[in-house]
Amino acid sequence: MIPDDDQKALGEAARKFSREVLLPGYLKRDKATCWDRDLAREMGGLGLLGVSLPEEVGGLGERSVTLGIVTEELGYGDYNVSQLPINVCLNASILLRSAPKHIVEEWVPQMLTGDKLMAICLTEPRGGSDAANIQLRAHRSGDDYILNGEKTSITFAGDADIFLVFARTGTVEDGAKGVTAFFVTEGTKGISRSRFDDVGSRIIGRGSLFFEDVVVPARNRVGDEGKGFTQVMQGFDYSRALLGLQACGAAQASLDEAWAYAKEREAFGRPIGQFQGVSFPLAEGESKIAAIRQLCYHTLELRDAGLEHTAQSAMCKSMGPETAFNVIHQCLLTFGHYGWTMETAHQQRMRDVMGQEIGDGTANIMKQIISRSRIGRAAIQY
Amino acid sequence: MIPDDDQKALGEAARKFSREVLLPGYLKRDKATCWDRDLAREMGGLGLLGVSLPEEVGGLGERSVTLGIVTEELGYGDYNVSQLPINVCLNASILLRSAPKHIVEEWVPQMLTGDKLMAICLTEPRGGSDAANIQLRAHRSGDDYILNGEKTSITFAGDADIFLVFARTGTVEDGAKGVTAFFVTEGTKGISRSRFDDVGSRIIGRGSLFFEDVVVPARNRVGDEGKGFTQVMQGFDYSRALLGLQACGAAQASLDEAWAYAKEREAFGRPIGQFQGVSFPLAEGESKIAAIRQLCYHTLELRDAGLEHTAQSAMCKSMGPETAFNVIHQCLLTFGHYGWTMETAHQQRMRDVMGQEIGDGTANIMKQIISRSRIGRAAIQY
Amino acid sequence: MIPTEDQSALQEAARKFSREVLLPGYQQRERDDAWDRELGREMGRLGLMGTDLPEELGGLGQDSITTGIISEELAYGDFNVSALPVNVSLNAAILMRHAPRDVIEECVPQMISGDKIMAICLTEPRGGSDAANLQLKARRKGDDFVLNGEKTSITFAYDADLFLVFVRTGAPEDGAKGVSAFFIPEGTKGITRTKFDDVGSRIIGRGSLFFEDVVVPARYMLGDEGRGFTQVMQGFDYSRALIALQCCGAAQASLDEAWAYSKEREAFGRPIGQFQGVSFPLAEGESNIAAIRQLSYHTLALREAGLEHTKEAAMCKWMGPKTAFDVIHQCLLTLGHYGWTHETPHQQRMRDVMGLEIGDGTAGVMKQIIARQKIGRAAIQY
Amino acid sequence: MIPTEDQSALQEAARKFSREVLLPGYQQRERDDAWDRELGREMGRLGLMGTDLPEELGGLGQDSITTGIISEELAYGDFNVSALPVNVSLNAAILMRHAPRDVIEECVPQMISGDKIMAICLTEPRGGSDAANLQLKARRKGDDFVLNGEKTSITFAYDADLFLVFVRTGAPEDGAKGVSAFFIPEGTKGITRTKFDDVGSRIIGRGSLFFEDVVVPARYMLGDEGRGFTQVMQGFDYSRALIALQCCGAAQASLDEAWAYSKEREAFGRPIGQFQGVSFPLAEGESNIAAIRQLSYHTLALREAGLEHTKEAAMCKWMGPKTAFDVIHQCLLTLGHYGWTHETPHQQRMRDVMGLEIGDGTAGVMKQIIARQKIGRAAIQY
Repeated sequence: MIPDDDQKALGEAARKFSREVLLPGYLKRDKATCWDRDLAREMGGLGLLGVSLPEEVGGLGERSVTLGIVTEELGYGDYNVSQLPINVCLNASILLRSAPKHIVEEWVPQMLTGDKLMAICLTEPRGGSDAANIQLRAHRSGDDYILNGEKTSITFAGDADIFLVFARTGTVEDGAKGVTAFFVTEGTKGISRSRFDDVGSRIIGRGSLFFEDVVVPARNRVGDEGKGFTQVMQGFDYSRALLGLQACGAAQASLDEAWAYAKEREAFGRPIGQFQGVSFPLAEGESKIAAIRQLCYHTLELRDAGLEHTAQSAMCKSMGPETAFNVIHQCLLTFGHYGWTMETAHQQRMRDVMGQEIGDGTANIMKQIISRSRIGRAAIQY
Repeated sequence: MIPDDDQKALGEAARKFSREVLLPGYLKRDKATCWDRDLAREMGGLGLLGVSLPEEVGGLGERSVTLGIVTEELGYGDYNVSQLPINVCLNASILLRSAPKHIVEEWVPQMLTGDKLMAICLTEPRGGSDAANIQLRAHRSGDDYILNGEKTSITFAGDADIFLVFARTGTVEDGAKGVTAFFVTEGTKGISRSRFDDVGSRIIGRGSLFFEDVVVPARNRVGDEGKGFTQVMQGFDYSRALLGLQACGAAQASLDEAWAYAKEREAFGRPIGQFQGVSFPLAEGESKIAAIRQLCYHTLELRDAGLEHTAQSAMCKSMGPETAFNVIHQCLLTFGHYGWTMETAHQQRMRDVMGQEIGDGTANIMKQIISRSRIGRAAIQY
Repeated sequence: MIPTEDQSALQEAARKFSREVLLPGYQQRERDDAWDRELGREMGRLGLMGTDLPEELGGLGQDSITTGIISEELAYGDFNVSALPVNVSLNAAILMRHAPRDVIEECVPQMISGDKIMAICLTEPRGGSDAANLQLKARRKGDDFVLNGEKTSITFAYDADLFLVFVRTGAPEDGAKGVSAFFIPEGTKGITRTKFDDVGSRIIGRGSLFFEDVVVPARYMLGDEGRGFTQVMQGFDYSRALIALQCCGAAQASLDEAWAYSKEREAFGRPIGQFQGVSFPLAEGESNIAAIRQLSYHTLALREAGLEHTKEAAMCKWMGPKTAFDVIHQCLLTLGHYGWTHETPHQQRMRDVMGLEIGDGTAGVMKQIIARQKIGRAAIQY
Repeated sequence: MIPTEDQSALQEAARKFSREVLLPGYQQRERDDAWDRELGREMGRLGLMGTDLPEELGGLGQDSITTGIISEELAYGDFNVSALPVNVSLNAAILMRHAPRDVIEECVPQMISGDKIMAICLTEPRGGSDAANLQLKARRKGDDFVLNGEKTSITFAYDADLFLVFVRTGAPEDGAKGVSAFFIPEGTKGITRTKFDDVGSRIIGRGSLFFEDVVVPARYMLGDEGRGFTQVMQGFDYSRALIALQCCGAAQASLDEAWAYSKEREAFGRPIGQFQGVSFPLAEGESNIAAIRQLSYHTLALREAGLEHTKEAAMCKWMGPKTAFDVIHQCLLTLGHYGWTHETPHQQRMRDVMGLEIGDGTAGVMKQIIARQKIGRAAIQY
């Protein structure tokens, strides 16, 4: 992927913001107990949040490759914050595709400015990767639906203002086809939240949401009854390549820092970069990240061209975070004991990136998808 | 990289030839003692040899990405044969850039048709990766140069018809700047050859060339005196991405065969592809090869765009053959003992690809180049 | 494992024989493409076979650790030849546990002296690792059994004089419990053989055996009817540790050669061993092999102490060949293009060792055993 | 290594203490962020410290293998706490070899009882692994030496009562030969401390020590003047094997927890342990740790036998922490998002173990030692 002039300009803006604003506060933000709204608004003001959304709703109307460029650049400065443009573009496009007009008109602009945050509520306690098994119930009652149940492992659970909740309107036997999506706003009676004590990405506020007799007007249903699951799944493939680029951005930051250190730090009277035992693992890391980066952009190109990209997306997701984790680990070690202190960012990047080895489908689920793409049902044992 | 329509058509032609003509004869060709001229002519006839050369000399005038596509497709069917389009495009472009008109006009068309084969004679016995240390002497004598010395590890040493020989016209202290290139034809008195007993790529006929009072007319000098080394080095970066694609093609062939086997072969009453212990290593191989493939095409895109691509090329070269080797090894094991017989192609692909872990700059040299691209002289200890 | 004085003396004898007799002929033996029976007899005379067997049968009455030491030492010189003492120890032990006295007294000394070779015949064409699924039939006929069917992937198929054959005496539904073992003496009629065109270990002569109305006296049934399968599985734990030690021996030979080369070969004006890019991968290989070696000896020590060692044996079996393969590959690359010629033994060691990544239970089967040892039936899906 | 009866009894005691006392408090201890001296005393009372030290000084008079067993068992419960017995065995041995009789008789029993902790002070700010370059000065002044300078990266810097300090008594040009060692008794004036904000092993209190006109009696010089450096290097071989065993203990704890989880946790209607994508990585981890464990005990056995074991110790030291880190990472991922919360100990084990990838000699330094043992000076570039 070679950026065109527009992409270069936007990438440059994202890079500047990422290195001058995000990077210096990355370590500090780890200790924050809530999402930084001002930062989000600043990104909105810079046009970084609606990159791939239509211009008529305030987006830039760019291709997903461009969103990838912005995501990677932001991931360099703060892996967690780089989640936001993905969140906004993915969620707003779901609303644009399926939500009633009144929801789109009220909320999408606020998401684009960074004022409002939306959480997708899909996973449940007994669920994990087995998403078709949703149990949260939505009963029809006149012009309303009444929601009861629990969602867990929700990104931005602690800070989201609006929620897209997947609930079972059909029977358990309907599987994914008995699931409907609902739009719910913060402040609706009966919603409570908890925040997890995660190892990383703490500003993201992963957590649980509890729904107790939550009343949702039928006009806030998103899409038809029984169509909820399909709608969300359409967006997932695409986001996996973006997650890969977040990881590449974070790894590149550690690599750049490690190279700089290898150039300056001396041992035995020479820069430690002269020891191949130091430089070669970094060169290997550069190479692996470079390759995964191009696969991610290629996947986005396929999407922009309207071509099949399910297997490629799964590859990005299974390799990106794992490789980034190992590369950052190597960078940390390059700094010796200094790298092992809380003063350097490597430890946090490792903790943050590790979450993505698990979330949105583990490496095993991804490999299963890849295998299925090659040999179909012969790959599946369950 | 998403191919355009022209690239697709050419890729399709290469693919058909590769799978229908090359692949069935791959194992048999390993036992051949010389290069298959008819095959080369057939490729010439199909337009596969001059992909990136100008139309006015009989090429297709395509970008190097297109040459990459052809190379990868051919590598699928026969790793060794896929060396030929690289050889022709690279060598002819050197001649076009630097050789006198009479050489270009006589020989380039014959290279394009597959009739004549050119060997680059650079490495020397005491040399290896240390190419600036050339010792083969060229003494001026009237209108001629007299060449004396030895070249080794020359690709196509056994079968080449024409040679580009790098010789020292200056002093040893001049280093790379004392080296001049000469065009020499087969049959010139004083040239003798030997062929190595290599582990793989036997049809390529790596070997040594001995020059004893070989008289070369001054008009067959290629480029100015002392400019030889620079000229060749310009082509190398580009070819490393192509080598990476050869390796990807070979690995993909083994992967496809392994997937097919995993789908059909049963154990414990089910296709072995249902065992994640079987399918996941293949899924990992698919992912790694997919990533490296995109890095290779990206590198070629950079070249086509006139952008810097030295580090990226080195990454392709250091990761491509190594990863392909390991992936093919895994494919062989997927077949169990059957994979370990001489009946399947995996063992040969491993042997062939392994040569490229060494040739044209080892992985260590590549990592050194990558390191130097990041921290400059601080990476170099010698 | 630190050898005792007795073990040291035997180790010294094995080492001398291995380095002075076996190593120089390692590659020539492959070219001869035949098992050298005289070599077996010489090992017999030197006391290198049956070290763990009773003195009254011609053995040395040592423990299995001693046999491990011998296996490792011999494999340093010739991986394939080192298979014979392993074969003798394993097979003689089975005979001694179950065969009639006269068979033991006749055959075991012949095996120890290298005069006779016995082949274990377990795998069948539709079998692989799924050994409970045997189909070769044995019908009772008076005091005899008549055998009909096919065995495949049999080590020493081509050269064996004696056979231990696993046959189905029960119904197919009985699974592993309908399997019995028979000893077949030399010269029994109705057995024909083929030899496979294997990638490595060619002098071992892996091949198929066809049994057509082969008549075996009922008293040659080893153990009780229907208990054959269990008996062999016991022996496998033992041989798995020995196999790993063979792999350590082969890898150590390549490592020693690569270290020596790295000390002598110069590049950029210094021994290449000064480049950490060269020395560190070798240091890693040394370390990995050293660890697997000690685990293997520990497994044998557990066996000597009468303790459970199934899990440990499985660990040795998958790690040994895989690690040895990768380490030898690295050693080959250390020698550059010279390593890639047939002049050096690394390529053969890779091909030879690879056979044991598959034979006697693949890595997948081994890991399944380990998982079953840790979490029982919860690990098994079939 | 198969434990003797005496060793088994001690192992059982250590195991009970580790699993019942240490393990439940492993994470709380980090939150308390302080060394628990009472815990040290309890280990002293249980005979878990100084197992390899003479009975007359309060030890158990066992061998170093026993100390290894204790280290491994304790690390299963708390990696950081298990550092204390290693520290005691290492430091007391140094005192016993070189300190005045009265120091030995007073301090060694206090260390074994857990009442006093001794810190080895070697590294300096500009030093790292380059220990021969020490700058902390000791000037002779009558019967005393006066110390001025700084030590950094000292384990137990914050809690130590006694110190072993390496100082320069000779000229800078003397390199390692100008270094002497001093014992500094409790309560010596002029020492101040800081504690680092480390990523892991926080209760160990790594930090800096500042020496300002610290007066030490000349008779507290350990060994001859200028021989200090050599003396410590001997101890390192021992502690390197113990460190690897600590790592094996920590990794084994995570493995056991992950296996248990894989047995209970269900997905797609079956225990996740049935998926080879889950069980095989754990089986690989078991295998790798098993091999390193045996190499570590073998290294201790070599030590007991008075045989050379520098190379083996270096192997243990780089493989142990690295492999443990990767294995624990895999265990964390096995537990999915739950593993990524602070509720499970895997994240802490990763952070703790990582410190020993760096401390006491990095992987690079270890591989350099191995290479030097194999090819001597040809391996060294500096």
